Amino acid sequence: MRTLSLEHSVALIPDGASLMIGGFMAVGTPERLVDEILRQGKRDLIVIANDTAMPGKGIGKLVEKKLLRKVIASHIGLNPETQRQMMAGELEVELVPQGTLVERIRAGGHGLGGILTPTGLGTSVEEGKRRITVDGKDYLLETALKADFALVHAFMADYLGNLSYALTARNFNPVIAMAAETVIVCADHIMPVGVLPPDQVVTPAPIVDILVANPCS
Amino acid sequence: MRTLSLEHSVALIPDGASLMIGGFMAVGTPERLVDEILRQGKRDLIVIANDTAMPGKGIGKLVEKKLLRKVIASHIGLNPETQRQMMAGELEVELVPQGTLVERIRAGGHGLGGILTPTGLGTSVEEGKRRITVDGKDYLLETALKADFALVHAFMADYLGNLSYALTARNFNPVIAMAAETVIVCADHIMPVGVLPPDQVVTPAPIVDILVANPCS
Amino acid sequence: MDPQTVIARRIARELRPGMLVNLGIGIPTLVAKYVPEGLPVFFQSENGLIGTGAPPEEGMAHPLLTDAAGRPVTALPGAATFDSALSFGLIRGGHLDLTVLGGLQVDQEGRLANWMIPGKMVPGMGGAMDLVTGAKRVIVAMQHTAKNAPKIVKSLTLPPTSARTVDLVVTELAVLAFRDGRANLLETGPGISVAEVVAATEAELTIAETVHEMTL
Amino acid sequence: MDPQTVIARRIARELRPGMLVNLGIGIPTLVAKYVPEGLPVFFQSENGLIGTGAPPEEGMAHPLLTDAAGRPVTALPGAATFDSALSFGLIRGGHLDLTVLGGLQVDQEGRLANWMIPGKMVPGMGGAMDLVTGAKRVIVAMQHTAKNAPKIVKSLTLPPTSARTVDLVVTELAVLAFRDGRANLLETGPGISVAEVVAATEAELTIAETVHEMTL
Repeated sequence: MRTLSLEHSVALIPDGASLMIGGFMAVGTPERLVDEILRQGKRDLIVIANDTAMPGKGIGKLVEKKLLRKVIASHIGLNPETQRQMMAGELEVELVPQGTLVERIRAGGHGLGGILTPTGLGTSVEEGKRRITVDGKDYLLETALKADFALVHAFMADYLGNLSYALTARNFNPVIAMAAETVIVCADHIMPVGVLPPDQVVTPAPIVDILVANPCS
Repeated sequence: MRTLSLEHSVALIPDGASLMIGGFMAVGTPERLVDEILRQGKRDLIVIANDTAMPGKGIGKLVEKKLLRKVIASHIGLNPETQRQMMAGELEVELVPQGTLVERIRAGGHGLGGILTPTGLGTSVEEGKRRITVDGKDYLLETALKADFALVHAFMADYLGNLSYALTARNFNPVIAMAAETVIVCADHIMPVGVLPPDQVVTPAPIVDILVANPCS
Repeated sequence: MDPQTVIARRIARELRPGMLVNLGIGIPTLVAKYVPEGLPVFFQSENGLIGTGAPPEEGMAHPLLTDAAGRPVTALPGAATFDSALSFGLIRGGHLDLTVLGGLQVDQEGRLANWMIPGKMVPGMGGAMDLVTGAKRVIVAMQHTAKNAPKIVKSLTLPPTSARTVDLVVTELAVLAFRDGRANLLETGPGISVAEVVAATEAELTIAETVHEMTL
Repeated sequence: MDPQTVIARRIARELRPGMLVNLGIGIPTLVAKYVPEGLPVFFQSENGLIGTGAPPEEGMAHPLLTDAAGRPVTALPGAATFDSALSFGLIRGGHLDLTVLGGLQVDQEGRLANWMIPGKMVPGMGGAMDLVTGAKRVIVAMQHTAKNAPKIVKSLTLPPTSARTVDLVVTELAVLAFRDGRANLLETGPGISVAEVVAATEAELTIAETVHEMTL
């Protein structure tokens, strides 16, 4: 793991990269990483996240500035701009049921090729997918998702890269941390090594590639 | 959730029941529940667990007393008696790779029909299973596992049923807690409601059916 | 009593001790206000919280403790927080005793459409497909009609949320139970006649021998 | 130096800063004793621990902090504990940089058999199949022969652990790298000649232009 400045952390992301971004309606989104992506003007990004937040917040800002080529998310309802761009054909949006999205990402991070879920059967979500029967019950085969980068918000990190999360800011963060080539973490608090109790660590250090040097909030 | 005595908790388990039991080489196994099963002389049990521990410890005791009809586990190497009974045809043993076992149980508890894993391809584990190709890569379809009962060891519980675990005694415990019809918990410490920080709860209360009234160690 | 209150109060009577319950946005959220005094129920917020409490008093909010719409909430004693994988494991795995969701349409057999109007409103399904597919019991909370057009229809004209049918629909006019492909009228709203329900409903109703008025 | 020490010391030289490493039971465990001073390496114990420290001093053990064989260990500063699902997510998901396992046989192409001898010893595969299938790099630590019979064979006579071939085999006689279906002899053990390695090996060896003696 390396500890880098905010600027150098984000400089690692090339245009066109796929990013998993933590957060649920911007809660638990590494806001300073998002702001730095805006400042550096990254383009053609693919974003995989629960939602596109709301205008002016988190991923909402990336949508507004039209830095995205594609979004894979479960919900865009609180961001009218995402819906507008999608319907105008300016932005590709793949809508995935929330429980399926998180399992697809988890599968990617845990070395599984995919999972069988009943969710989406008999709906438009089924289109183009394999239906697999196990013990007489039907399931959809949903395949694993991975990304070039995961942008993770943690509550506490230590200088090895161990992470813990707070309350509802946990959401997708520990799951995406497993599923990306390069994991960049912005933490509210950075602690000396040995201070986090082992049972409190949710994401173990070897998973993290880059820790942003200054606290994230 | 109900809080019951050790005796009444175990009395709920009928002969022939399938039990998922937490623990890894008996560390994190609810030893008092095992002892009470022995005392009440339950028979024909199916046990799903990481391993069969060693003679005189945890699941090892159930094997010794021949209370089991079938074991689904990843490792029986430190318990010569399990191996002996298996080779003598006295005990059915299904050996499952550890990572596959925990994912099959997790799938059962999380409402998934199964998962695709590369583990076991080209080995005897593949026999009788479907091979599924995703993006040109082969995987085995491994199906979900559930059980009638989960016997869980926790470090701390509160009187609602929230659970947290300690160190390497966590292992299969939170995973099996999701995958059984009836979840019986033996905790080292039982705390008043409101004392466990929400972020420290690993298994949320609504999952737990029975909390054994007295601490487990 | 306004329609929303009727619906929320009636659904609150479906709560049982120890249930794990998920409330959707809109009318379903109101159900929490009418939980019978002293009834212990767990409310799950799918962003990763069980034990959601009331909105915090002024000056006592924290930005990292929120509901699924991102609004500050409080945590009750015994609350638990977790990641989205566990949150949907609870939902999909059959651990959720009850989900209450809004609806755009429900068909004759109880299939629900509530996540999009093609070409017009595409908010995404969020957790709705998992909730309807996975919860032990699904209750739809919605007004009986929209701009005087029935929402309980013969066949859906909107995309379904799940192949699984819902258990109960509660509107300001009626309580309908869906079983074996039939829509059974169980109760009428305050001051509403069976004929009024039938008139406001496109789906064919099986009318119970005695149709009581809702107790609220 | 005894064979086990030769093997463990040679493998320790494969460690790189920041690696996440899993050591199997037996000779692999010894590798931890020869980590170069100051080299930061994470050791994972598959029962749910990263940052495994040395066995505790007398009177300082706790029964809930153990290695995969159930023996008390300590936790280094910065250790993390987790459940078995995450433990194998790390292994299967390609997060584990290196696994070192024991072996019963390795074939010409690098396929490993190490989990059972039919009818004789059936301990179960434990984590071995996931480790060999999922780790970024797989090193087998074993003695070159068993009762004078070669363990590096043309074809396995024992059931394979994985379809995936291993990267390196380290014995007291040799270091062999497996690439493109070939067994390449890279190094010889202390005081061992190439001819001695060839004589003790059933598999056909591709012999590198210069075969150095191991540096330990």
